[in-house]
Amino acid sequence: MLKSLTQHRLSGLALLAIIILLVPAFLNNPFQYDMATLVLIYATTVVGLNLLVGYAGQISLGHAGFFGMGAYFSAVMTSRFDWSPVPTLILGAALVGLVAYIVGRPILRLKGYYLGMATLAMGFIIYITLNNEGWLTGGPDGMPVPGLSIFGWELSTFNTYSFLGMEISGSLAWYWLMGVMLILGVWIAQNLIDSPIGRALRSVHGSEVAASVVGVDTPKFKNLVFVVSAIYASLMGSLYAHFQGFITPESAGFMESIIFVTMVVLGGMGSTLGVIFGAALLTLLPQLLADFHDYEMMMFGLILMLTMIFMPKGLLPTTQAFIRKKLHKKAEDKA
Amino acid sequence: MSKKLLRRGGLLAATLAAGIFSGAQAADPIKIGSFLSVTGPASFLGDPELKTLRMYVDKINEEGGVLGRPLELVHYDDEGNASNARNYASRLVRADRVDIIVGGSTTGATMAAVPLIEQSRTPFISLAGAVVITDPVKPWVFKTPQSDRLAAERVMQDMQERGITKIGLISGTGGFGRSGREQTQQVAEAMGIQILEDVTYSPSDTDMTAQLTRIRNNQDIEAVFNFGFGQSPAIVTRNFAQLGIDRPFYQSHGVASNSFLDLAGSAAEGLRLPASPILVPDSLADDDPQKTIVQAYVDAYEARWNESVSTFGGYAYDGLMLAVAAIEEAGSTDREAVRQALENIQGHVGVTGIFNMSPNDHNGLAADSFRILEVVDGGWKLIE
Amino acid sequence: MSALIEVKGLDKAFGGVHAIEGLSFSVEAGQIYSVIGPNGAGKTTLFNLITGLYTPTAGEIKLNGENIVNIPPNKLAERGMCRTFQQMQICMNMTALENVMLGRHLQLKSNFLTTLLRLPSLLKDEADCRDHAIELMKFVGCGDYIETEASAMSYGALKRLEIARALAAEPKVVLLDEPAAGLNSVETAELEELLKKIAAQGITVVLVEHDMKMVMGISDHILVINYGRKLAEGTPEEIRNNPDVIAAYLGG
Amino acid sequence: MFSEFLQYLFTGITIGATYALIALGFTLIYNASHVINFAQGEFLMIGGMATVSLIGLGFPLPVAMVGAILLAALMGIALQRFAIAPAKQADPVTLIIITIGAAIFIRGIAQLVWGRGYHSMPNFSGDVPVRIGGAVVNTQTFWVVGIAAVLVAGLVFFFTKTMIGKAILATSMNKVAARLVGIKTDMVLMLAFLLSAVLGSIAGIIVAPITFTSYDIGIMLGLKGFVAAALGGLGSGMGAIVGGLTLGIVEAMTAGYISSDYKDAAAFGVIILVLFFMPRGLMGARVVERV
Repeated sequence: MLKSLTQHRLSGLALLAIIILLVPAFLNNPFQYDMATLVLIYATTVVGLNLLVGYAGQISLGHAGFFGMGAYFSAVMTSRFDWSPVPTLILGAALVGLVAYIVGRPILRLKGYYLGMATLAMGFIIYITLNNEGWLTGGPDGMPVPGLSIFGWELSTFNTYSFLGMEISGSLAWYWLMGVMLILGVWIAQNLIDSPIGRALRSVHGSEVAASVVGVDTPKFKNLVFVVSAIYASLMGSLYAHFQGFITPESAGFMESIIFVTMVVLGGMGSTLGVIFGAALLTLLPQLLADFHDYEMMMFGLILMLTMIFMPKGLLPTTQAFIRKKLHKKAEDKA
Repeated sequence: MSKKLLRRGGLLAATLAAGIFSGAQAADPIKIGSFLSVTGPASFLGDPELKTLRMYVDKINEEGGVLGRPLELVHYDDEGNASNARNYASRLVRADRVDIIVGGSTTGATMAAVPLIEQSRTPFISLAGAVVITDPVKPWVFKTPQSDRLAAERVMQDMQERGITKIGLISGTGGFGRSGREQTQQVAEAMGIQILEDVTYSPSDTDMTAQLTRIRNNQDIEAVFNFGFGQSPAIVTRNFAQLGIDRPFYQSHGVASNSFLDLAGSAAEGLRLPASPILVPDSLADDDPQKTIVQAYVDAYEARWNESVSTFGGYAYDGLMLAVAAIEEAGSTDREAVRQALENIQGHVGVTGIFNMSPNDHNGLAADSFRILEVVDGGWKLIE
Repeated sequence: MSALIEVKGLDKAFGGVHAIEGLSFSVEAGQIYSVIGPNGAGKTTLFNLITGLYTPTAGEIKLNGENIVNIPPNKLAERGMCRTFQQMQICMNMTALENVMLGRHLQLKSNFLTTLLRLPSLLKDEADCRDHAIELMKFVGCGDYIETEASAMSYGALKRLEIARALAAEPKVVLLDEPAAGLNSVETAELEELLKKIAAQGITVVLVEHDMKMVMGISDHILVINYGRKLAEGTPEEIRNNPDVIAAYLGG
Repeated sequence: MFSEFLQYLFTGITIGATYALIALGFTLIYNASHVINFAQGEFLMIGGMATVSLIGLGFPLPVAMVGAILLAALMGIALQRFAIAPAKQADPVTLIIITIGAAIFIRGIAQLVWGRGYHSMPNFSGDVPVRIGGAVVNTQTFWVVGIAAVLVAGLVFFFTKTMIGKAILATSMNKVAARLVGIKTDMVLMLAFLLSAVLGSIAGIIVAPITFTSYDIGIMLGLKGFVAAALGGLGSGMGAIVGGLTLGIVEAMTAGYISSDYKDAAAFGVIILVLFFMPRGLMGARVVERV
């Protein structure tokens, strides 16, 4: 009974939903909601990236480029042309998906580090463009972004809303909104993984030759997952922009791309729940270390290094394997 | 191993409890919040700023605090990253519940925090330069450095006095350089100065010879103006000297520190820049109202930190002093009262200049707060 | 009736070295056709050329009378050609069953939308695919490994798994690259039976093999290559008595 | 106009030679272990910063340089022993993250020890530039290009004429076979990191008079070195040199003739274009995949 429950494909999703529901009980000021919301935004982004890196085994060192494109599309269109935020972010995601499709075809032929290099270059070009075209993007100092209004409601973390007779704060509303987005993102990712498409993607990682000889059009699938992960990034970039109220080209920068990949690898490549932990850890760690001031950078590097050395498969997979081994041993001891 | 991990986890949790979960406490001390770029590409701004804040918060507390209450400095390092700045601003206003914020080393960091700070209705004194921070005026946002627009005006005023009408502009592609370039273009047009070459360099570039060659080869250019900060202007200065460009050379206030002179060496000889009098306390006339205050700051800073002062630390000094003055004037830390007090500060003598705030001017400095300095014999000389 | 696979004047050079040179032969439908030759004779290169992994320097390859040079492997799979590898290409990040289900990739009708929303049609399709794959695993003798991670399987089992995956694509022809390598005599005997059963289903089998006993026992036709050239061709009986072959194998 | 071109060319060669040295460091480690060491830039930083601080303590330049190189060498060994070796079985991406963690850690320590300011180092031989065909060349350029050339020659000699060099090459080609013929592959890996660190620190020292040095100079220079290595073809020594010089010259020419705004974008555009036609870089081995 318990076994069948834990093995159900959506058990992870259920667990995640429970965690998202419970977290607010431990949060006691709007700043903590702020951080929790950011965690959810980054988590959804890397759930998408994980499809590319963790499942299809294709590295991207420029994914923040897509995140930034989504963010800036929303920022520019809603602030300068008064577009409505929700249709804008959807259109933005479609456009970014198209860009990813066009860029993906040539560069996804590359393998390993060369693909890393090409995606890095792509990300840099996006970053440089955002930085240089100040007339549109505000340049390196960034630009303000209007709040997210849904059906005429302006969702601000400083407002309070009444919803079905309950008073909820704007911070909480943002948290719930992004919680729903993460659940949705995980559900779609999980559907994709548990399907022939997902199998084809994983086979590209496992053995590209094997995949191709049984008829998998590997370039097509690589490009597909590239586009899907770019759309995740773009949507989250747009929401991030509205949430933060201000963006700079750094959100499309190389360091941000590296952080995204690190979230995936740290949490556990190919583990959807794992990368969410990775996102949470990397988002909260700087806040936790902030009080160490001068030692912050050193400690951050050390934690990153040690975690990867001792948990090379990532936080969650390594922990899972550890628990499984323990359980196994217990069972053996009993026998 | 697992035990060790657990213990480490416990430590982390403890930090978490201490750090994030330390909600509002009895508001006995006056909380001064700050986020600065202490590390990262703008660390040459944030580092002296933080040192100044620490030093003077200690000093004020030793002398009995403000309104009889001690000051408490709550500081975070945004690493020059705007979204970090925004998150720390959120932490300052929402978790730490600070009474006033003095910080924001760069324009990007400042502007990223502004929407949130405005909504939270917390008085905020920025230490960054670009004109967009206070123009248009935002009710809760003030700043202490002169705007880059003032710098451009002051430089071009000096050029006009020397009869220069055609210049070459070189600027960094970072926030400071970009904004400065824009202001320079506008001011130049207004003052009838032509920009014949307009080249840029990225803040991480290690050689600007190619860009400067373009300027050198344009014979009509009478002077060169560089708008940038960090180490790059020192590289520009060296490349400028190597190329033997024998024309007047101006830098912006972004390099107004002695460490610039150390980096640029003899190549800096003869260049001019607009700066606060902080670099030349001795040259100030005895009746100059800023003389004593500048001298005191310079002496205190150099004695405490064993390094030479920069203009940037001075911004933080002015920010803190303005905050203190406003709180004393308001007689409480009531935010609206403090805001109004800030807005009405008149004749406040700082190290950067004399501040005359108004509801329409949240910077309060005039162009003459910039002095033109020239590098002579490896030191700064005040040009009257 | 024309040949299923027809190779004419095939040539492949790697930086001036000819791995395959002027090779011509044809495989009739329904045969068990074996390619043998000493190590380094170019057998695997030949397979890689036929299955579209390498592009020939010269010559042509026809499948069912159509030229298939420059057609990528996945398109060849659509035309009914599938293969296994000497250095096994198993997706170690999946279970055994998933590896075989992957083989049915082309038989699936799912599209992107049904996948994203996980519509009932997809589930039905997947269930069928699963049943079929399980059946195939039992057919090749991997019935005990259905939920096992591929990375936890023995060498011999993986060899059979790879064959199951190739069969899952419902090919007209399978190319098996040294399926018996590394197997013990019992396993080899089982494999021999399996190959016969596959051929009995009307699937053409092309084999690269070192195990002479097995090759001689099951092949309809044998091609011997050496240094990338054809040395001999014929029935097992003819090959056994060919003096050139004997010389080559005895290191003459 | 020719003098203009010449000026850009010299500028490009100066930067390019630096990139080439960093790229060579990447190549050495990549060949020995297939790891892309994102902490490569930190060797540069250590070289420059340690030299400056030793000069500050009153040591003469040559002594300071040797001290800095030794420090970097130690760090190279430590990096391999304590960060890379324990994670031997890890995925390449995991190893990348480990080196990134190491880079941040090293930078964090450097920042504590040396502070956050920029430091200058005097030119090795005077500040008076040399004029060649109308172009002005900083004397340090000759040092950079000269030392780079000597190092490259030394590396060629090392890999073709010495036992240890050949052992490293053998290990890079086939680890198992190398072990079978009695090569201690662990030692070889350590040696590769050591050499790479030495190379990096020398690069850091010779460019410091041009670029200045600070605790975070390694980030961008390391990245450019990686770009150069990939442009030339990972694992190819010649490629590293060609890639470095190409990158430097493209940057200088773009800044001079087209737009300084898009100088870096042009460099990144070039690499995408090159990889499009040559998926393994300019000089990368045309490896046929074995299946």
